[in-house]
Amino acid sequence: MKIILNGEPRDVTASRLSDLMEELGFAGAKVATAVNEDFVPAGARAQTKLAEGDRLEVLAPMQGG
Amino acid sequence: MKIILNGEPRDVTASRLSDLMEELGFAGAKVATAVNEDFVPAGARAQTKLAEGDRLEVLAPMQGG
Amino acid sequence: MKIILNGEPRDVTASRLSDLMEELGFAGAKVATAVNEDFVPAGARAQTKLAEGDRLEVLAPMQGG
Amino acid sequence: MKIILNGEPRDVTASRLSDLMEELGFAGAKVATAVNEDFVPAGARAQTKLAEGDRLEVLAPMQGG
Amino acid sequence: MVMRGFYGHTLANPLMLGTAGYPSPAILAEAFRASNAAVATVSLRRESAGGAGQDFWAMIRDLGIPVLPNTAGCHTVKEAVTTAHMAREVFDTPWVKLEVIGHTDSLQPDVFGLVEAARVLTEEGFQVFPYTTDDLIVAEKLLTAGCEVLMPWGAPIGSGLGLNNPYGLRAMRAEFPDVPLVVDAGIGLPSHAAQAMELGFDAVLLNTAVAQAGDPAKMAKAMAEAALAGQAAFVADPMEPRDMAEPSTPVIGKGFLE
Amino acid sequence: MVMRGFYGHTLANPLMLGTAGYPSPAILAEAFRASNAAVATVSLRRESAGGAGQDFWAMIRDLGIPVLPNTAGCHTVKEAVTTAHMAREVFDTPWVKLEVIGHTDSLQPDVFGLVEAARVLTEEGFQVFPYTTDDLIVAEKLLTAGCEVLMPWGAPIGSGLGLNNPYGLRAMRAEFPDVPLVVDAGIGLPSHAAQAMELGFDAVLLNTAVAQAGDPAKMAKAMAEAALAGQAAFVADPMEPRDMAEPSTPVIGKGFLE
Amino acid sequence: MVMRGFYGHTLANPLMLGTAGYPSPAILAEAFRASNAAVATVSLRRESAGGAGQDFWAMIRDLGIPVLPNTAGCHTVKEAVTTAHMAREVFDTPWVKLEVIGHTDSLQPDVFGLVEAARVLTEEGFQVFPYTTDDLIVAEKLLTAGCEVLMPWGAPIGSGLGLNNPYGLRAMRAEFPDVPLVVDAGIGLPSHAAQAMELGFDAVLLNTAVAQAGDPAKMAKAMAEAALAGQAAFVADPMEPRDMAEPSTPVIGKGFLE
Amino acid sequence: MVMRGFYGHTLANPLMLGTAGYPSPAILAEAFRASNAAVATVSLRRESAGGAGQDFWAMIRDLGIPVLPNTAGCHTVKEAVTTAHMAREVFDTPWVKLEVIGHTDSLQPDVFGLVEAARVLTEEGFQVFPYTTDDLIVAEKLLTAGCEVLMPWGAPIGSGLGLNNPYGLRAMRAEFPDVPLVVDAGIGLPSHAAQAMELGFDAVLLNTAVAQAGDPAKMAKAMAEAALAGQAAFVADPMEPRDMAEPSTPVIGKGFLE
Repeated sequence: MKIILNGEPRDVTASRLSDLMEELGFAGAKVATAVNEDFVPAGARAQTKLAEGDRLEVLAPMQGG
Repeated sequence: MKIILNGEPRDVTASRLSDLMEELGFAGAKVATAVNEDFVPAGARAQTKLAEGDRLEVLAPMQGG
Repeated sequence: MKIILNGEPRDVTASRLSDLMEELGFAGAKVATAVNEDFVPAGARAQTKLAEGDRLEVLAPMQGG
Repeated sequence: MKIILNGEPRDVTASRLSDLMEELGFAGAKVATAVNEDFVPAGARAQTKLAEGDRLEVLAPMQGG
Repeated sequence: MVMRGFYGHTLANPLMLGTAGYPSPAILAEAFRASNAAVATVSLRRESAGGAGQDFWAMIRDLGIPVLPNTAGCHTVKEAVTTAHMAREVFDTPWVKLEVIGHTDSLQPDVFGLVEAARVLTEEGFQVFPYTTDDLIVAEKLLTAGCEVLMPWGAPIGSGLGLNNPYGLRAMRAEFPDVPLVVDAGIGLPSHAAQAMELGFDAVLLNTAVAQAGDPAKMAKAMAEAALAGQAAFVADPMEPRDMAEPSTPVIGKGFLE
Repeated sequence: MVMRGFYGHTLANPLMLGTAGYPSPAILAEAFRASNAAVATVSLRRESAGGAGQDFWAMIRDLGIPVLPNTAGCHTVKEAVTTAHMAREVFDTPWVKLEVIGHTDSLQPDVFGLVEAARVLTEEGFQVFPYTTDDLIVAEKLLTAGCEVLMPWGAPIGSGLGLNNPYGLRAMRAEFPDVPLVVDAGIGLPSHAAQAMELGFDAVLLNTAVAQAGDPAKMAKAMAEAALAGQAAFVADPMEPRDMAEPSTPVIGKGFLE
Repeated sequence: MVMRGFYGHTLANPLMLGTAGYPSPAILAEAFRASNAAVATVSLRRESAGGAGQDFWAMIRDLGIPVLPNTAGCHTVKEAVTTAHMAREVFDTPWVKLEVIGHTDSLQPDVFGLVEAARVLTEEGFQVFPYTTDDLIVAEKLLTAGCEVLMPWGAPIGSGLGLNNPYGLRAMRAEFPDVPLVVDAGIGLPSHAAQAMELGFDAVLLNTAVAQAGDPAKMAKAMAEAALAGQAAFVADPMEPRDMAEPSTPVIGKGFLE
Repeated sequence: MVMRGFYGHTLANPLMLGTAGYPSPAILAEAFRASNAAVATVSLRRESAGGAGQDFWAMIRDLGIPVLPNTAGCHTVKEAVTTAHMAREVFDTPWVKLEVIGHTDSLQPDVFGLVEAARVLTEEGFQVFPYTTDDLIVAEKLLTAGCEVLMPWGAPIGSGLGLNNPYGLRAMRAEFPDVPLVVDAGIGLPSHAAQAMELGFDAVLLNTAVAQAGDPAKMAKAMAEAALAGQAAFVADPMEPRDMAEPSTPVIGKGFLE
């Protein structure tokens, strides 16, 4: 299905967020996730299913002032 | 009855605000009135009755920055 | 003879400063004169003779801060 | 004889500055001397004689900004 | 030059003058005449038995200029709103200098209460002159609330310190090119008033510096003239300051005399 | 207020205005009329064949105000003295704005040459207006040399930076209470002119800020008004600035409405 | 000296340093080592395929100091709150430098959104470091909302202008004697950092002035030393400035030599 | 970085510290140890019967750093020259901090006497450290007279006002890129010392701000660290201040969360 990953359209297979993170290569990465602008804690990824067109944000540590 | 006029206790006779203003010597004065912290327009003074202990503010033009 | 007028070489005929001022078209002009860096008052121009190579400054009122 | 030592009148015996310094208890002290407002180097004290009323300054290291 | 109107009213000159703390009513009146101030700020206070307020009002009315009633000393929205209503009835004007004081010492405005009170009063038909800070976001909210004028402080009321943060005032001018801006509070000297106008402000509002001067009338006039001078300078397009000096007398043509 | 005379001459107003660098003679004349400047500074330059200086002089003469010839660009005592003599003959005045420039970039005065030239010129009957710094010892020597006026710079000529060291100027005012003091150079805005006068100075001398403004006449007028305003404020005895704010509207008698 | 704790944490030194805009990660690390900064501010950004964020994190973790995640660029309460939650999970800290930006150019905080977001986050167990202005009423509301630290700006982020309004910061220090105060943003030079600490502040937070210096590590160290020096001066009870001079070398005992 | 030598001597650090007005000799010594000051200024005064000067000297000698004798309080060339000679004999150094005071209140140097005394002393083999103003022409004459160091005041001695005219000091630095420059007098806080060094100066000389602090040793150390920080910042090539703010956290890659 098609989702929006960090603002870019993306074809993905997995619908469960935890699987999707694997699929996207973020397994074990130091990142936080939000689906449709709501924070999804790491512990809740397994119970979180994405649907066509959902917006997924995967954020990582970056420089800041 | 006893009311509070501009912060000071005061014995008054009239209960209707318009009469009270007369009694207090404010007839025709350039003043605005508030009863129990609510503004009472001049036009509404005739329909406004005060009760024992009511707080009446009679404010007039004064210097300001 | 050759003199230096306001920094420029100049061929002139008259040697007496008063005559020279005539010759240079400064007659009656609101100007002050200096010869070889010394002030020559208007009243002294008649007695002042210039020699070959002398430096004559003719200064007039100009804008200033 | 009477001299002025550092601004104060003082009765002294010795007239040679080197002896006078001894007499005044400045022998070997870290001080510089001036007689009548002129600097007298340490080396010249032996040849320097003071007369009645001379002004002797004996200056030592002191705090400064 | 853009003459920015104050709710459609064009100021006769860029000085708004307070009426508090003068040595005498006569001197107050003299200060207003001397300065030709465009607006007089006033307040409401408890009327005395003697009717002191009535005499004061007669004197102010004789000044023949628009009055701008304030809500000085109000610390809550309700108090400020009620005071504004009473002032509108007494002074018969939709104008109100809205003060919602948040800090008793510095008399710094409570920008939260200020925006809320501005919204309420605007809805009730008032024309609000908010006494605010140089906060651009607060300013934006005041405009959204319906204010068509902004009056940031220069320094705390009565301090006479001048413009504590010219940078912030300059930023405000740049951000709101179409909004009439008034430096309200802090001005202690004519040079402060001139500086505010040189920044492109539309007026200055002051009181203490005039009322407490040795000669209030003379100071009032000086403030008005300085404000006008600063305004004229802004319009006249001043030179850019230069870090390196330049001769103002052209050296070309200088005589050789050494 | 003490009106300090300039060699017995009382200024019509506290503005001395330069005549250099205006867009046109017409605009120059307009600037003088608009500002009612009390003095016009001028210089001497090499006369052209066309007699440009004659036209300039006619225009200046028509201003009908005292002229103050300068020795701008002179770097030595001899040059300055000779220039002063030529100026006295041409302009028929004992006044001279004495400049002995020590630094080509900043046009900072050479205070050594300045004092010497001031001494020479005073002995020769000139009335010297020395362009100097805020150095109190130099000032003392200039007075001893016979100067009866001091003109310290506010900032480098043509910089428009204002008063770089108000402390020094304030100290100068305090040190020489009876000497007419003029801030000469550096003033870029009316607020600068007002500030100088608020310090108790007797006049300001400026040129570039007016000549290079988009509207020189408007700026000239603004400078004059600001200088007058600053002067009036000084006379009116301003309030003392306060570190802690105070309400200017009396809180006593405030209604209880919450 | 009162050592005010930051949510129970005592800073190793009064410098909080940002991690943005360095020429290279190596130089960033060097700047932190050189300055011994007590805290590193960080942010969250979209992770790239390459996992740039992972490398960045490894480098920051190696600094071995507490990280303070910010909500930079957030313009709404919801956005800031969500970002804070994500940051807490990633960085495993209750600390958050709360930025709710109200103005895109000046990056001035939206004090309305800021207070609301601070309330929400405090209730959710965060320890909020609010990036705010010097507004005392806003400060009061932030404290009421549960903040135990205040971080007023000195000047706009990235401007390097220093302290635009020292008066306001001084008033803030006086008003909240027990609250840890940090000047966040605007500091461009060590003298600015020292000045902030001389006012009695508890720390400075800066980034651009270090990251964009020619030698970031050297500048970082200079900032830390200046902050410490300013702090020490505040503790050492500085002399009162005097309007008049006083000889430091005693006059008494001076020899008579003329 | 150019390390400009002081007559061939390189300072261990950019702080010269005075020895006057400390609560006790012990505290003085502690202040020097704590600050690691590179130079100690001293004077000559009339020796007492008790030999107070001998004890003072023993204590100073133990500091183990170069001493810079001053001619404090001298108002004439002769007095200053004689004092210098006596100091050279006592302290056994060619160095002399040359003060020729022209004004008793401000302790402003008499630049005329200063240049003359500098010429005389240089010819007699002294290495002169002239206490001067920021006058560029005086500076030029001092260099011509043989001085290889210049020490302009920041503000009057003992005032603690800081740098009254940073513009003048900056111009001095630009004018004499190869001459070691020291801000002498006026410094009251570490931020002042840092600012002087940020301008590119080579050292600061101070006394009162340390001696009269509640904790002189702590203040002395703070001054030294601030001076070093300012020096480092100058070398590190600071960012240019910007009038408009910029984000220090890159917005690119920011998550979309609203």
